[in-house]
Formats: sequence, C-alpha cells, structure tokens
Amino acid sequence: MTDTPLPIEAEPQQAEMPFAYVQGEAVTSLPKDLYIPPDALEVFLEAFEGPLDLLLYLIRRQNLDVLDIPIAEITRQYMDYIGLMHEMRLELAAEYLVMAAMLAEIKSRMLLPRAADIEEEDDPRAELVRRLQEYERYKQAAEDIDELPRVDRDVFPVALEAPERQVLSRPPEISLQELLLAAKAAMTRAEMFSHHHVQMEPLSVRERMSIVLERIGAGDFIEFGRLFAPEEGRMGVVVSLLAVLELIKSSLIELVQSEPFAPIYIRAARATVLDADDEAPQAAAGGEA
Amino acid sequence: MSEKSLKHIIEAVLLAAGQPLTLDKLLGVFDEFDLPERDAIRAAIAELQEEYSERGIELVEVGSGYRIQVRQNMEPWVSRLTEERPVRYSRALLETLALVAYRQPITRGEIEDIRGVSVSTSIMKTLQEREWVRIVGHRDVPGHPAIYGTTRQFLDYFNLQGLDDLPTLMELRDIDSINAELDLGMPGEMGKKLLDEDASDEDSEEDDGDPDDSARAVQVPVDSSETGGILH
Amino acid sequence: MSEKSLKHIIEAVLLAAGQPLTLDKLLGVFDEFDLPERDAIRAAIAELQEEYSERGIELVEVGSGYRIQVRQNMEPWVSRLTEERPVRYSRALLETLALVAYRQPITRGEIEDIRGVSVSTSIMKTLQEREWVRIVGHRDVPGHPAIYGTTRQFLDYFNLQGLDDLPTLMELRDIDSINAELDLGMPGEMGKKLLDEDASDEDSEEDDGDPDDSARAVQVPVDSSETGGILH
Repeated sequence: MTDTPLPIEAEPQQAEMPFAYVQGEAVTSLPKDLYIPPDALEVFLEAFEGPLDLLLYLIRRQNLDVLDIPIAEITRQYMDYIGLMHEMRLELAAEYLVMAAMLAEIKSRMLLPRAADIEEEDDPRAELVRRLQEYERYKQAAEDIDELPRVDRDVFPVALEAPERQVLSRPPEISLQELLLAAKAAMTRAEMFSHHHVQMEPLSVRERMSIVLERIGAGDFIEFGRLFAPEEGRMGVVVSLLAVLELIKSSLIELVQSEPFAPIYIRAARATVLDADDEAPQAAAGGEA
Repeated sequence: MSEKSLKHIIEAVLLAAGQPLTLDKLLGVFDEFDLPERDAIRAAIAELQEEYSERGIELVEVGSGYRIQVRQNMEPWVSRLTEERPVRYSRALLETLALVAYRQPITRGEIEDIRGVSVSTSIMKTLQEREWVRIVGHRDVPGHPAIYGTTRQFLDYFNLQGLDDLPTLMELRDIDSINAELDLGMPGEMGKKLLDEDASDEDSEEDDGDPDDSARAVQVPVDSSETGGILH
Repeated sequence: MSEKSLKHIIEAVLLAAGQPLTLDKLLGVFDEFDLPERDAIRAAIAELQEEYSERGIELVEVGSGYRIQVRQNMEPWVSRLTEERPVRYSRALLETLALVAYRQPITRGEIEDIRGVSVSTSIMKTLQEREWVRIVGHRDVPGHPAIYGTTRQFLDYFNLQGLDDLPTLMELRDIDSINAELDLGMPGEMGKKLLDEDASDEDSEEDDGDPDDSARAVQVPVDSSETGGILH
C-alpha cells in the first residue's frame, strides 16, 4: 500500500475539503515534519464530522474500498492526526480517542495468525466497515437532501394579494353527549344546595309548558280546549294538562271562565303581556350576583 | 432573450415577489448583459394582462408598482378558504343550555340559582342567536324576568323528536359517562345502555361512521396523519 | 359551474392560499350547494399543470397538498429580487436531518451511534423550530428518550410528496463479498475499476430504483451476488 496520498485533484469528491489554507495555499496532506499553524489544523478538524468522517476521508483519499481497508496503514495515518491534535493541544472530542482504540484493537486482531480451519471467523474489520458504510450512506443522503429543490432557494411558493376576505366564522358545534354531561354537572352541583328541590317531572311536560306559554305569548286568550290535540292520544292530553297546571302553579298563566260551563280561556299572566317584547328590565333585574 | 421567456420571467418574478414591483425593480432582476428594453417589459406586462383577462387573477399597477393579484370576483371562494375554525362553547354556556332544556320554562335567575353563579347576558344572547333558546314569556314578578325555553331548531340540531328523547334527570344522575352514540328515541334502553358504558371505553365508539354525528362533534379530530408519513 | 371557471377558481385559490391545499381543502372553498366532483378538481389541476408546463410556474403536489410555485429555472431572476442569500445548513444539521428522515422514528442516541459523534442540542432545536422534525413519542427505556420523526413541513420545504420521494440511499455491501472476489482472483481489475469510478465521482449513485430500500433496515446485508453489479 502506498504511503503517498494521491493528489487531491484526482478526487473531485474531496476537493471541497482540503485540510486548510495556509497563506493562500491549500494544504491537502499533513506534511510530517512541518510545523502547522494551530489555526490551520483547527480549520482542518472542523471540516470533519467526527472520527468516522475522518476515517472515510483517509480511505477515500487513497481510493481504497471501504470493504478492504488496509487497517495497519489507515490506523497509522489516523494516529498521526490524533497525535498532531494532541501536540496542538486541541480539545479532542472523546469520540476520536474511542475510534483510535478500536482501530488499535482491530489491528492487533488482524496480526494474530488465523488457523485455516476457522476461516469462517468474522473479519475483525467487519464492524468498522459496517459503521463506515452506514455513516457514509447518510453523509451522502445529507448531500442529496441538500440538493433537493428547496423552498426559497430553488422554488418559490406564490402567495398573492387576494380580495378583502370576509371572516366567516362558523358557530361552534356541540354534541349531545357534551350537553348531557353539562346537564349532569349542573344538576350535581345544584344538589349541593339543599334548598333546591330539583323536581323530576317528565320532560315532555316541561316542553309542553314552553309550547303553551309561547302560544299564548301574544297576550290573546286561547280556548283551553285548543291546547289539546286529540291526535296525540291520551298521553298527549295528560301532558298538556299537567303543563297547564304547572304553569298555573307558577303563576305564568291565568285561567278565565266567564260563567260556569262556559268555555275556559287561558292567557298569560298579566305581566307577561306587558313586557312581551321588552327585554331591558330583565337585563337589569337579571341578578348579576 | 425570446419574448416568450421575457413574459414568463416577469410573470414568475411578480408572482414570487410578494409585493408590487416597479419597472426599475423588474429591470433589476435581469443580468446586466442581457437587459431587456423598458418597452419590452411594458409589452410583456400588457400581454400578461391580456392573458389574465379571462382568469381569476389580474396584473394591476398600484401605487408602488405592478402586482399580480386575485380578482375581486373570486372573493367568495377565497373567503371560504379562511373560514375560521369554530371555537368551543364555554362550560357555562353548555350548562345554561342544558338547564333551559331540562327545566324550561325557566328564568335566568333560576338558572343562576341552580348553577350557583351568575349567567352572563352574552350567553343568553348567543343561545338565542343560535336559535336554540327563545323567550317564551315573562314571569309575573317584580322586574318581569324573561322565561326561556328551547326551540324546534334545538331539537333538530340534536336530532331529537322531543325533549322526551333526552335521558331523565334521574338517569342523568346515575350514569357515570354518557356515550356519544345515544340510541335516541328509545330513552329507556338508552338509559340502560348508558349505564353499561363505562367511562373508560367512552372513546372507543366515537368514530363509527354516523356522518351526522361526526359533523356535529365539537372536537375537530386531530389529523393523525400529520406525521408526514413515517416510513412504512 | 363551467369547467373553465372551476379551473380558474382553483388557480385563484391556490395562488391566494400561501400554503399547500389538500383536495379536501379545495373542495371546502366551494359552496355546499355547488360542490364539484373530486375528479373534476383533479382534472382541473391536471389542466393547470399542462398549461403551466411552458411557463415559469408549476403546480406541484407536496406533503401537505397542492401548491403553485415558481420553477427552479427561474431562480436566477427571482434571487436577484432580494439581497438575502438563502440559508446554508451545516453538514451536521443535514446529516442529522437525513437520519431522522430515513430512519424515523429515531432517538438522538441512535443518530449519534450512526454519526459517531454527539448531536448538539442546538441542532435538534433548530430542526424542531423549523418544523421539519418533531417528537413523535418517547422510547420505553430508562430515561424515556424522545423519538423523532419528520413533518409535513419538511416534505413541503424540500418539495417532496412523501418520504418515498427521498433520494435513494446508497446500498450497503458485505465485507465477505470482497473477500469472495479476491479469491476469484479479480482484485487487480477491481482495484482499477474502483479507481476509475472514484475519479469520475460516481460512487454515490447507487440508484437501483428499489423503493423499499429506504424502508429496509440499514443492517440488512446486501446479497453478495448483487455486489458485482454495484461495482459496475
């Protein structure tokens, strides 16, 4: 294996990564006996993304196949760099030293005589080769990604002025489940106030109460009988009756009968009529406690 | 430079700029050794304007230069693009609505008594604007407070035939969790079903395909494919 | 709605949006009573793409939808619009990004194992701030390290529709394969080939078009019978 690295020009791949520039000259290999300005070496080291990157550089610089690394030679070169870094008293990332140890170990294992009958034995370099290759493929992938057409560098998404947009806001949606959970929460809380007697009338009565109230809302008299729809059947009639009774109890409606057996009329309790379309008083009396 | 590519360069540059460009600015994007005439740029602009005349965009000259913009008549579509995500209703509003539903006809004061806190005017207003709640009368007491009830729209929205379809207060109190998939119209069975559903599996049936229901759900489902597609 | 105006609406909306729009988003800009078919929208998109083919803009599909953008070949003119040079990213950042993209879901520790050096916190922070990478979970091992994945924004930014569009990874070769070849007495020729290949800098183009490659674990050794092919 040759000691002299090929001139860098023969390797376009590495051309972008000379060691350093010293007084305008690209330093492509470390002269062994030459003094190297510390900053140049620092620049050189910063060009590497760690020991794997440095090793790959050493291998590629000599056009070697990763699969067939001359471990002794590469180790020697690697150690030279490490030694130089030490001499320069550069802060050496621990990873570089770990790699140095690994290389030394592989080298010693390679030196051991291998019996012919254990040919199956793993190549001591296998793990290193695996890591080098794995690293290299992502190093390459990073370069490929960098080449992808990129927003604001290569392609430019368009965002045009558009007509004044009306802000349309949709009202929020509610699920029935949420409503029921809210009801439960409110009721549960109400029960803590003991003076509240939460009644349990069938809801249909309550609903009917609202309907009756609304029908008489205009202040007119309505004939009692017209509140009942025969087609609703017996249950419907009962519900209507209960609703009317409940409304009377709450003083929300009044029953009027001019003479016995005359038609019964109902109408809203007087105040209801007066304020039918006037919300202002309630807002004041609403009791913002 | 062919006229055609001049036109396309100007179009591309105007589209990419994000702001109006003067004629000088437009000239500035060309290599100094390949500078078009000002008239050529003006001609290209006129050509683009002609091309756009049938389309949803236009090239106009505004105070600070030329700009390509979306035409006014595209407003309806563009506006729908920015439709705001609906916000959620507050807990106070939901409880107020629930109380109106269960305890109607009811005054605001009575709601406040049950909830133990005051009910803001805006909540009552929102519920009425939504047409879920309306004033059905006024109570004959000092101040004549409005009495509220639910509307037909309220029933329609929640897909109820009548308030009877809601679980009774008693059932409500007993259940630990209420499943979204209420079998409406069958209150009795529903109550039972609700009882059976444990709080823990409340989520499991949320998305089994009732289109109405999913449209109605408050929580806009988070786009779980957001990951950008992990390698399969 | 005439086909023509459908096309122009889509064009206007895409141009106004300022971000990629999915087919659903595009459907959403139409009045619900005048909803076009999905296929009609697709057809309109195809038509626009055809129209743009001669021009300085293009309609592309990226990770989060369709977008209209100024073509790469317009870059010389567009870049003269602004003094700012596009940001360059460090090798460390790009390598980390590449590992997240190809090997996701992946922890920082796993990235460090492959790169052979520690990954600085600031790199992970930058990648997350750019919204290219996000934490997709935590590994259930001591310390619960975060697991990272790429986002739709990553795809959008690099003009990719999905991770499948990423450049194909270099193949791994098995160390035994070279031993086998050496035994066959081919080392000389092979060495020469390698020299030629390196000189022409082709080593990275192992594009065998195997879409599964990126998904396949790195550790899968390449069948040695393929190795000869890789060496060309």
